[in-house]
Amino acid sequence: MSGATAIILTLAIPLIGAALIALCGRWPNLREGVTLVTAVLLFLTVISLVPEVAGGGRPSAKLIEMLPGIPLAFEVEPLGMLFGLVASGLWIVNSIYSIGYMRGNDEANQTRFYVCFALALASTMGIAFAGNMMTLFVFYEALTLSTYPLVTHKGDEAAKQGGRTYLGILLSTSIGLLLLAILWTWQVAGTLDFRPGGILTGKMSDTALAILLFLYVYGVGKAALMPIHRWLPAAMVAPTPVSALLHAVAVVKAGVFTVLKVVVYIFGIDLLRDTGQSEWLMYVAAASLIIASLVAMTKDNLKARLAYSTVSQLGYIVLGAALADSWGIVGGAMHIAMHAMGKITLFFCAGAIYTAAHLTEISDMRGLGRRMPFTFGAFLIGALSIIGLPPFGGLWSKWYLALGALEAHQIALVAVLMISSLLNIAYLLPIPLRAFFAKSAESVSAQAAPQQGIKEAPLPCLIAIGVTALGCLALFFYPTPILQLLEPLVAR
Amino acid sequence: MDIPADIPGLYNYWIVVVLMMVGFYVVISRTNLVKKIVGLNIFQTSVFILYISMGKVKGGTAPILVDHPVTYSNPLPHVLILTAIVVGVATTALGAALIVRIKEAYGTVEEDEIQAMEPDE
Amino acid sequence: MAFGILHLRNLFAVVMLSGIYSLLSAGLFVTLDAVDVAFTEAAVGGGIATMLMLAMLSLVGDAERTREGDFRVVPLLLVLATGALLLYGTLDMPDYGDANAPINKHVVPRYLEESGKEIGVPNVVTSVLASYRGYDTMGELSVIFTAGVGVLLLIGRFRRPGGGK
Amino acid sequence: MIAHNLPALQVVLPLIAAPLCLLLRGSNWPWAFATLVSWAAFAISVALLSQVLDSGTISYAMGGWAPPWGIEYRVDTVNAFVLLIVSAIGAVVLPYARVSVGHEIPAERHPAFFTALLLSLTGLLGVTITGDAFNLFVFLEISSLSSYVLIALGRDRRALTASLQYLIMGTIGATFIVIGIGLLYMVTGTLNMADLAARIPAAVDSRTLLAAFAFLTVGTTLKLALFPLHSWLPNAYAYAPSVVTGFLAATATKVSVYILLRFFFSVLGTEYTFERLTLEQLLIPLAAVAVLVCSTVAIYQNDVKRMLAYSSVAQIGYIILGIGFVSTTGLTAAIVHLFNHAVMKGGLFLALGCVMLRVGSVRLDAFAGLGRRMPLTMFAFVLGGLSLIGVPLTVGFISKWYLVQAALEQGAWILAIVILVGSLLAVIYIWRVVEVAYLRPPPADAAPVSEAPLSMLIPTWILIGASIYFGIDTSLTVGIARRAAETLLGVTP
Amino acid sequence: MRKHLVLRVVSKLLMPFILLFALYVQFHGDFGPGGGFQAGVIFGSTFILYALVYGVETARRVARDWVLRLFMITGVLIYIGVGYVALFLGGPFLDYNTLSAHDPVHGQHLGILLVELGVGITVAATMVTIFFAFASRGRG
Repeated sequence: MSGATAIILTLAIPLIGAALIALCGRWPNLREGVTLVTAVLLFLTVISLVPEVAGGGRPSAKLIEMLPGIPLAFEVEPLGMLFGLVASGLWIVNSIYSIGYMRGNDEANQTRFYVCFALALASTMGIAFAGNMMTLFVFYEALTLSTYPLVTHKGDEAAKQGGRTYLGILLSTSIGLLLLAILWTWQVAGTLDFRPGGILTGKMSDTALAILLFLYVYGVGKAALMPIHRWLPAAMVAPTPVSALLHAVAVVKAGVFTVLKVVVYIFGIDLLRDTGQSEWLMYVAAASLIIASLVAMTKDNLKARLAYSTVSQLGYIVLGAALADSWGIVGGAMHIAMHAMGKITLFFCAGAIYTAAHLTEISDMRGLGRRMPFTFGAFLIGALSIIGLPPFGGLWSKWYLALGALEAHQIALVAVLMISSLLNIAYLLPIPLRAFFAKSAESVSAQAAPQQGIKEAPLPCLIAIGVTALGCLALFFYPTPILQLLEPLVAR
Repeated sequence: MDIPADIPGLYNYWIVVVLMMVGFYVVISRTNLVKKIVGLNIFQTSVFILYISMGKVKGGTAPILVDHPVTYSNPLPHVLILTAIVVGVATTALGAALIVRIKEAYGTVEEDEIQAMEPDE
Repeated sequence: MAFGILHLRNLFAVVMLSGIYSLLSAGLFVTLDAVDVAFTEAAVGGGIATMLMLAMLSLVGDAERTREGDFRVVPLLLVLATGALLLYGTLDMPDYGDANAPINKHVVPRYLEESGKEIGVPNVVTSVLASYRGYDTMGELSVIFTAGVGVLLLIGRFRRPGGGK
Repeated sequence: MIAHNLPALQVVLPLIAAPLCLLLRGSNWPWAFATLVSWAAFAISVALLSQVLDSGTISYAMGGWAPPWGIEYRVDTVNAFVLLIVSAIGAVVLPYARVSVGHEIPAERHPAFFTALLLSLTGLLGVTITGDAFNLFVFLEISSLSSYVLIALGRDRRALTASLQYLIMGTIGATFIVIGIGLLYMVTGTLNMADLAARIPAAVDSRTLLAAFAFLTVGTTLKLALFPLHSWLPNAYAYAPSVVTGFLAATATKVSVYILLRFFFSVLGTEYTFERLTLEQLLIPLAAVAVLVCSTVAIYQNDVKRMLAYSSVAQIGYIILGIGFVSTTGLTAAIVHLFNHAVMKGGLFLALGCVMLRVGSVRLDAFAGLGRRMPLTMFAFVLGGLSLIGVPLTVGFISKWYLVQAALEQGAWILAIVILVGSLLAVIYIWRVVEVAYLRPPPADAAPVSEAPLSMLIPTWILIGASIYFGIDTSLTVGIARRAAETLLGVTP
Repeated sequence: MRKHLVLRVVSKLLMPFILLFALYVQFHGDFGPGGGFQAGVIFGSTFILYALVYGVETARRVARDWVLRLFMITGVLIYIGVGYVALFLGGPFLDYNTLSAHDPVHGQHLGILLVELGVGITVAATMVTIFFAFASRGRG
């Protein structure tokens, strides 16, 4: 199967899937069967691209000349490859999990849920493999819109509010800033293609560069860089699988991925390093990740805490981009995968806890670990991976980020990384530990009495959790494939 | 420019302008719909006069060809104005019809009273 | 006269005045050699339009409610501005009745000279109206027709499909 | 014979159809007849456009009298494109009309209604195609008079006042245009546009010309409802019958914009309008204010039709903005937006018509739960709304793209931002509707609502589909628009 | 109005002359002032006079709505029809020269005559229609 067809398929499969799901919405089993099959097919197609890309090939496909000189075109390069793999791979797990979750809480409009999910994945693929900034923008917006119904899934007042914030921030930043940045780029560079080494070299003054970078970074609202992170906690009203989609699989990842793409292929690392115009971004990112961690500690609602943890983790990736040196980029890119794996585990656990015990507040979960050992075990693993302790994948990305910081002679930033890891420990570890070792809640407070008779979450959820937890482990022992994939970025 | 020199040549236009403005003022200042329509009429009629007076040629006669040569006034404006008059009366007719309907619907033809009746959104 | 319309309260009088006004302008047209126009203006402005107005008044009543402070400043300024503009525009106009004004030089001569041969109708107005610019006249006819249809649609009586009015 | 008489047929076909339509009985025959005619007109406009594209400007002498003595029809890329827009909308709207009109207009008036609709179509086409200044006025009046009537036929009694207000404003506008034309005639002695264009440079210093220019400007801006002369538009659109709103909103203002283009660029000439008088310095601020203010006002409307009407005024602001840039890109943006806005706004209003038919109201509250009860209609509305916002892959995005590009070319950052802010405001007012439709449960006592009939859904979806298709494949629209812009600016492509 | 005998008689006497005058204006438009439009107006006004004197309903019985509408339409059709005829005779729209095979001037005469006729008919019919519409509105 040639690269071009494969690329088209990665878009077509989820779309067709969505159509089929919509059609057989009347028969739940069939519907979810279709979902799974679609996910698997998609993953296989993406895999089929890996060898060529790893071999230095750049499979590409062109759909149509949208505007003169600006086609809708696709080109697979390492970053996109990695992102595509993560997204499509996690979709499988996520669908398995969703089945358990949605049924366990018998949510309404499940068909709409699965359809939008598939659409979101299609858009994600489009972002991952976009061959120029316009294409990326198109699918970026598509992703925003296709996830809106998911965020507002519950349809109650809270959901409406959350949806407003979500859509409001994402659309206004993307139309108000990102589009402007793109137009400016087009004005200056005369092209929007992603080219190694960037397309802006020698075309703009330094200050202009700084402004443009600002427009891009804040235009990509999905990167949730403070202070435009509000939508992420707001979107917590959504069902847990959606949160997983937002945090791990697609949305925020799409954001930081875009930032990376812009830095690497629009500006070009060298340009940024030489002009040093991305320095301000380092500090913003650093501040963002510290502050977010601090906020996270104050949250008692589990999902909210995880959300802020995500914000801070995204800070890492943006930081990696801002460092604008090989290791930084590698670290950032890698962190996309690592954080995805860890964070999805955490969310799955949160969802499992909700499904099984209908608990959302951390303080109520004391002693719950004895009831749900598996879930909290997995939670522990995920937490450790996020924190970046061996033997879990999270270690590597932070390791490379630190290297990058050193290479850029930013000792301060290394310190920042360390501090934030400590903060991570402080706000993540207590949850499972308390759950296991704090004496069970019955004696403490009566309101937690329902803990009696709580069993583990439905089987599909557990399977999904197990898979991702193992994933964190696996990524520690076999990071090499990812490294090889990202090699070309480093090699100059 | 020296206006005094122009005046004799232009007084006709100036009268027209004054008439026109009166009509225009009636249209936009009166709240009585009937008056608005009448004002519209005056406004248009004065425009007609403007056209016709620009077609006048000193010592000219009506543009009806006769054998012995004479100077004629310019016929084209006449034609245009014939059309314009028709358009004018057509508009008036429609306006009148509308006013009748409004009267039936609201019981008044005073703009502000009507607005008072409609809680505008 | 026109000022009268501005100030009169009784709509009936207003309409009458406007009728007389158009008759006067018709007279003016005659002095300006525009006999056809005069004719039409008299028939339409003085006749039909006035009659329509009266018919309308008979339906809507003819007393304008008296109000205080109906002297509006903004419209007045607007009007004065427009008027001033026009006056300014007139300053460069060719003198009234000037035979050498461009309008009398460019297109028209052909009508006056050729129409006799080309169309053979002494009344140049008619030939221009019906032939040279016959298409305009067709448009004008359509305007009338539109008005007719419009009035029918708005206040006309239609035979219900069930029969009977 | 047909081939070289197309320009005439384009107008006189619907013109002769109108009286014939009045002869027909019942309500289906007039409808069928009008529909056929509108399709024929569409076909003709397509043929004309293709002729112009391969063989350049077409000139047609009415009555065989060569211009400037007779009346000339003159078709170049610009008005061929506008003709296409107008007739296309007509051809889409009429099939839609049968059910909607049957529901909103008493049956015995149908023949007259369709006659009026045809007349208004005729008028718009005539205004667009003619090359004679006074003939333009005549056909302008045909279209205006018929649209006053059509608007007044709305069921709400406010339709009457709205229509009268429009009549007064419109007549003032038309009269101003006549004065302008008269003064032009006075200076040049001709009424033929091409001839005018040729003779005006001789008189650029004349104050009379200046006055003429001023009157034309005010008149046309009144007609096209440029802020702050837009007061007539929202009511007129809000209370007219759905079909009429759909048709007029998509065509009438567009044609007025065309008049503006024609007079400023072709007749008076870019050099005079923009270099001597720097009109753009007047247009651009007004347009910018229009975009911001009217978008904001739209947010506070509770009647969705009114809301869209205000958004139309804002969209006109965009168009004028594009014109104000006086650059190829700017004009391209303006002209392409003529088309794009016609398509999306037409689609939106038709969707509203479906709601009107089934729910009987287009107030915001009436939309509660429609997302579930009229899925196809509401989805069409959402897509149209996205296009209005300017989300990529919709026509709205294309327009915005070129507009902002034109702004950036001139380093006009503020305007670029204004344009984008405008679309953000659009997000708000569109999403108010979407939220109600999809997230608010229908009132408990709501009567069961079914999906609109196909005869209305299909036209709606044709327009919406077009607004997606031409957002992806822009070669046609943008290509023509660019050529039109070059024609106007006198740049040889 | 019913009582004014004088008025009725006078107007009865006048009416034929007015109609005659109308016709004169109609067809003499080529030579003196006048033409279809003016003629139409006069023609229409005779009917209106009639209606004023004898009451609208009587007048409506004389000139039925559908007749008037028919005339309205016919007039327009005549005018546009002439245009089409010219078209079919191979000339541009409304080119009267084509109307007469041998002599264009003659064609012009014919054309003008016809279109003026069309104008006259439509104008008259429309005027009356509009007037009736207003007059009989009050009586609903």
